Amino acid sequence: MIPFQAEDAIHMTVILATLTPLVAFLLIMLGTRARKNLSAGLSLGAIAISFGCSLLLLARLWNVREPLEYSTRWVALNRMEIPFGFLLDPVSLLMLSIVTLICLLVQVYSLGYMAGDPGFSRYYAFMSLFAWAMTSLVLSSSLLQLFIFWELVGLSSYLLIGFWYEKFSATQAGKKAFVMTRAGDVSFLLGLILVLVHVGNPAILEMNSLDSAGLMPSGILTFAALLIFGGIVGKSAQFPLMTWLPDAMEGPTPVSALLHSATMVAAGVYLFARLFPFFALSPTAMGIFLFIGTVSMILASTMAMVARDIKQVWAYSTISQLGFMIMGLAAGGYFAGVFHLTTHAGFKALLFLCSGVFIHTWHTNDIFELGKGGARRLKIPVIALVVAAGALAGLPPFSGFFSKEAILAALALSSHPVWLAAGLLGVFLTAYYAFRVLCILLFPPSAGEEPSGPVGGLAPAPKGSRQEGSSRTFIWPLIILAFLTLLLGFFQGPLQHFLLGEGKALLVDHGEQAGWLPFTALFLSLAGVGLAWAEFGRCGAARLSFVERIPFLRELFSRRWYLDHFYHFFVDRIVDRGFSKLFAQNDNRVIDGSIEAVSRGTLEAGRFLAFLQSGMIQYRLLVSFAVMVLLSLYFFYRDSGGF
Amino acid sequence: MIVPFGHVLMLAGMLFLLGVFCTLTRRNLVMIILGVEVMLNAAAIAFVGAALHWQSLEGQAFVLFIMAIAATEVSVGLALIVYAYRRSGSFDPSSCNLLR
Amino acid sequence: MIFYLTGGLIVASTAMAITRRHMVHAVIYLLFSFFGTAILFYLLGAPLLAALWVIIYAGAIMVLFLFVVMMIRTDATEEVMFPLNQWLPAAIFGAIYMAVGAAVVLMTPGTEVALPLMAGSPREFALYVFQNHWLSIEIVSLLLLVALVGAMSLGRGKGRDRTEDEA
Amino acid sequence: MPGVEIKGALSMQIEIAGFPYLSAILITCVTGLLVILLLPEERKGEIKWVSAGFSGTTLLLCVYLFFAYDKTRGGLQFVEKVPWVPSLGIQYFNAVDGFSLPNLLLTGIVFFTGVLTMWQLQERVKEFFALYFLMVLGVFGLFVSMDLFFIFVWYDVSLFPMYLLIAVWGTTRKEYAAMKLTLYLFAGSALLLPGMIYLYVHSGLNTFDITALMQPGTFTTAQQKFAFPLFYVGFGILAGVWPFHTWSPVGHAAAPHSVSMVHAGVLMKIGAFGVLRVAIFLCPEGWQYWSGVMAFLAAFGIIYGALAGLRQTDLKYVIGYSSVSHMGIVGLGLSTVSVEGLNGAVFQMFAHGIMTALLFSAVGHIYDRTHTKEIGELGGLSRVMPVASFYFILAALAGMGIPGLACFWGELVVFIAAFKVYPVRTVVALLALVVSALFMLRVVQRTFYGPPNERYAQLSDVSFSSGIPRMILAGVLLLFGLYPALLFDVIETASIPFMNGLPR
Repeated sequence: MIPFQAEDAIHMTVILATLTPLVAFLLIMLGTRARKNLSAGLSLGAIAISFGCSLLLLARLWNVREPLEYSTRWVALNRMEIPFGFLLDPVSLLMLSIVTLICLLVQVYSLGYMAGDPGFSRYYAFMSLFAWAMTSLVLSSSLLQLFIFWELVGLSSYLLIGFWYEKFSATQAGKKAFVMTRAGDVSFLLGLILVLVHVGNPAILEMNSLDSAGLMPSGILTFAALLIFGGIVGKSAQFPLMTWLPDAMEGPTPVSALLHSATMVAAGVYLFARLFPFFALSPTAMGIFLFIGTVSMILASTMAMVARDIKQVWAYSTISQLGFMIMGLAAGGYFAGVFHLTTHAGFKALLFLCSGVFIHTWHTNDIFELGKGGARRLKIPVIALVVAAGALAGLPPFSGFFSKEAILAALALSSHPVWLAAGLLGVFLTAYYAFRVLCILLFPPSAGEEPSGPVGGLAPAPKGSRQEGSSRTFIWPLIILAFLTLLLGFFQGPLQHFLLGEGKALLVDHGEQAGWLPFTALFLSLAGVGLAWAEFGRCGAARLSFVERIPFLRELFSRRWYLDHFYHFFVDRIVDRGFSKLFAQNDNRVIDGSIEAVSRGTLEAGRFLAFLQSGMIQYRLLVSFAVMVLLSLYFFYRDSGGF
Repeated sequence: MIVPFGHVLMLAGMLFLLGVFCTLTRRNLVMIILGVEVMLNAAAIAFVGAALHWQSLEGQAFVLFIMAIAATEVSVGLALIVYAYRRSGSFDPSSCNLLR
Repeated sequence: MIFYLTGGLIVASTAMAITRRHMVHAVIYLLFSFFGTAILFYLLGAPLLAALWVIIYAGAIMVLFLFVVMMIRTDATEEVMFPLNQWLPAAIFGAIYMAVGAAVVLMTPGTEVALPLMAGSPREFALYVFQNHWLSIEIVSLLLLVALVGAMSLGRGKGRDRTEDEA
Repeated sequence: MPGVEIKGALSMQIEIAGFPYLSAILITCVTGLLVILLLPEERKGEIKWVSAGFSGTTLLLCVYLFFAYDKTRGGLQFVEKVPWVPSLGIQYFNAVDGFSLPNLLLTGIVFFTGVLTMWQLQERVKEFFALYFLMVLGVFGLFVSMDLFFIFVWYDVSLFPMYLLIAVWGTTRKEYAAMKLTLYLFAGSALLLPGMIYLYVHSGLNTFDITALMQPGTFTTAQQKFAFPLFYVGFGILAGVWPFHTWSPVGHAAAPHSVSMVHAGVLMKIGAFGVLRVAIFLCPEGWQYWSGVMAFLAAFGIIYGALAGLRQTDLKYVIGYSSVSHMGIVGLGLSTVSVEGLNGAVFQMFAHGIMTALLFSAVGHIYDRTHTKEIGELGGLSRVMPVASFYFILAALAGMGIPGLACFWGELVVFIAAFKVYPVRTVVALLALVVSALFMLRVVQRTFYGPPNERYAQLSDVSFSSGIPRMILAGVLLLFGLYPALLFDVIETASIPFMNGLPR
């Protein structure tokens, strides 16, 4: 641990990288909300500095093997110290670079996308808030600090999903996202507290160097690992907390690209990678993670197969790919998981940004209408989309191919062949749904007959001044990301070297992987692509997927396996109309009722006493009669010696 | 006469109870006095029975006094009722609560 | 046997009397009750008392009642008959009283023996009273006088009150 | 008993160290009260300025005390001790320690911002501010007093103006609420009095001095076990301990805004502080004996408040129930019998006070403009009054325990401390975090989001000047959220010695 030193250049760079977005956020919120360009400039400048710093760090520390940790005391309590610090190691640096790069690109892209929105400054403020929280999360040196920024990231996600707060569905989606991830976070917090109670200071490096016979008994360790994984499930939208992510697509498209595909949801997987040695201590927990990753991947893929909303398809795809990463990590493929995280961030952001261009132009999310509207005429977005979809489907030479192969190789070495089979099924489904969208967009049924003009009530936005003026900010991020997607796959070797080093044996040995695996995977991808083309692409295709021919499956998939119904039932019936009503009524009736009964009793007693003093002769007579009777009773009892 | 003393007392007791009931429950001043008369009546019966039981004229003499007291009570009581009625316009005993 | 018939008459007519809404009816029923009592006195060996009872009680006192009731000529229907908060405790205590009284009577030895016959003739009775209770008789007569004066002053006092009120 | 008398005589000496800052605070309140009373009713503006001036002075004094307190030395500082009724052992004994300092600061802040929040008041201004000063005088007195008798007196002084404040200037069902609240709180006070007399008699020391009474061995274990629940329930009613909480939503909803602020922000803290200062200080063994029950009530109250709040339709009711939930966290911290628990509880008292004050302040602005607190009738306010909604949302986020805002630290530390002792109860309480997020967000969504409501289109937002109190509160929330050590360091000067002094 290195204490803070102002003169340390690396350290200053780190501080600069994380703090500038915060400064931008505060400045925008406090002062420049009225001036849009200034706000955007501040935010962009901050993220650019941040990105520059992260590149600098990456270059500087490329060959440094030992993780660097800077830490200072933030809060010291009696027996508990909460440090604040930065942990620089390969995985955090890699993630930092990804985050800042995509933040930068998306913010540039948003210049055009969000132009003219009344909340333009607010948007950039929130984006800066997110950038700050995310970079700090990535560099956190202790689990508690990570949790703090984890929450803040969730907050910025909430704010950005509900950015168009006048739209009911958007606010609803934001609320749902926040509450569902919150449920995961509470589990995370519990796991964190469990670690804190047993270990003391949950510095990440310390946690990772725990051995299984160390401070925590293995049962508690498994339990803690599962609880912390609960946070990952919430944040990365894994089964069963997955349904918030498709709804989160109500936010602006750049937000979806940044938060809900490339970076924020990947934070869950990042946490997994971050604490990989800790999790690896418990084989039981790893088995459960593998299962959850697999279930999420398959479920989300099937949902993606029937969705009509372009952003929702990519949202499901995100869930499924995150599940895929978790599978890889849980199977022991540390590098495979992180590598897929990297490539996925690139091509998924690209997919969203391309979709954003279409949505911005035609103001609809429906893929069929976009196809009819003539999406194929926007050349650069279409090419970029093809590249990204290729990467998603795992076609060479795009980056996705390489990372998927790595994960499959890890799965092949796992305990049971069923995981590999599931992974291969996932590859097929992914290729299918990715190209389904592509085919629908590119080969509309009547593309030849209606070359231009308004179609189906949808007018392609006039290529007027606004469109032209903003097109450059739209296009450049696309091009950069497309090149990244093309090239990143070939950096597998150096990255592996960077992440793992020579001496570390964290992962399975790639040398002995089965030779047939890449070919099988490639074949399955191509089969998926072919099926998609046969159903949607070729002339005279029925434009009906094989799933949609089976009503039961279509219902099941498009209703998200009825998960939402379950949650609605749970929240509405059990929480809202069950406990909440019970407790509210308990307050009104039982507690207040008894209090009021007491007060009414007092009043009645007073009234009764007043009544006795009413001066009415008959009551006095009554009393004297009663006394007489009782006296006679008494004497009789006394004289006869009992009845 | 061959009735036992116990039966005479029972009759007197029932009559007394009816008088008490009338006094306590009727919300009418005249009926209250009426109930008192019934009670006095019951007492008189008991006295006469007792006189027979102990073979003494003392009990009968007491009934004479009861009669006199009853006459007094009724005359003063009814005068009071008429007075109260003129003041409050009602026979209801709850309306006579000036001392409250 | 006549005793039981008379006793039944007394109880029944008294019960009728105390439940009448109309006061005139109540007084008439009570009259029957008093006549029954007079018969009872005669049976129990008190002929003079029986005669006095008819004359004074049934004759004078009840007529006084009737006189007052008719003089006021009120519409009796406005009365609340037997309000619950009055009759319920009365009934409860009455039941206890009845039970205790019956128990006392039944458990006292000698009450089940038939009473001996004895007739106090008016002459004997008068001699007894004026020999033993002459002072009491004088006191009672004084009381009657006071009651007379009191009733008269009450009847007059109303007028004085009103004048005071008006003045 | 000559020994006792000597002891009593020794403690009965005037002892004042330096300038009497604590008395200065109280005297400032009294002077403010008198000046307000002397001013004629019609000069409303001057009354407000006078109120602001005097309350600002108390705030400055509180801030000064907070920073002038010597953390390295710890213990009681700024001691002022004057015998008052020597024959009974009653003293005017003021001092602050690490537990009361945060509350003092809190009171100062809420007092000042409360005055500013009521700047728009037009009706019976003079009486309002006079009663308001009287109430806060009691609060200040209770926080600084170290004499059991004076604590009781100040407690009642702070409660009785509440009845008038609610019944005269309140809104929803105000007479009912005022009556209910008063009855509840005085019922608590009726439990305190016998408890106090019980301890006074059984100590045999002829003193009400807390520092003397809290010496170990003063009371037997059985006495402590008996007296603790009396104080716990008596003060707990004011702290909104379940199931004695139903006065709080009703009272909060009916009270005028600044009274709600003081009420939820500070008065509920009086309850928790009383539990700490009297019940826990004097009956530590009773505390350990009853702590399991306390933890159960607190944990249940946390989840109960959150769930019951879910169904409320009145903005202030929602906040009232969230207060119940948050005060449950304080109770949970107090029940852990540990340094961390006390730290977290006191921190949470402070943080919750600021947060609730901000919430009520924001609601106050909204109510002043729209004249409704029904959530169903609002909606879309974010467009019309972005600044007001910003403050509300900020406070709501703090209530949800978002890091970076003060409440997070209180909750975190309490939960960590409680988890060690009561794992199951803590898990139940943690579930409430999800529910409270749900209901806070629901309120935010229904009130501020959605299409703009044309009914409210003409309403004005918070102007800069009227935003000052909210700005102060939000700033405090952020300051202690980002740098909690500022407060924790102070609290620890009291909690660590106190726990070390406990017989285990």
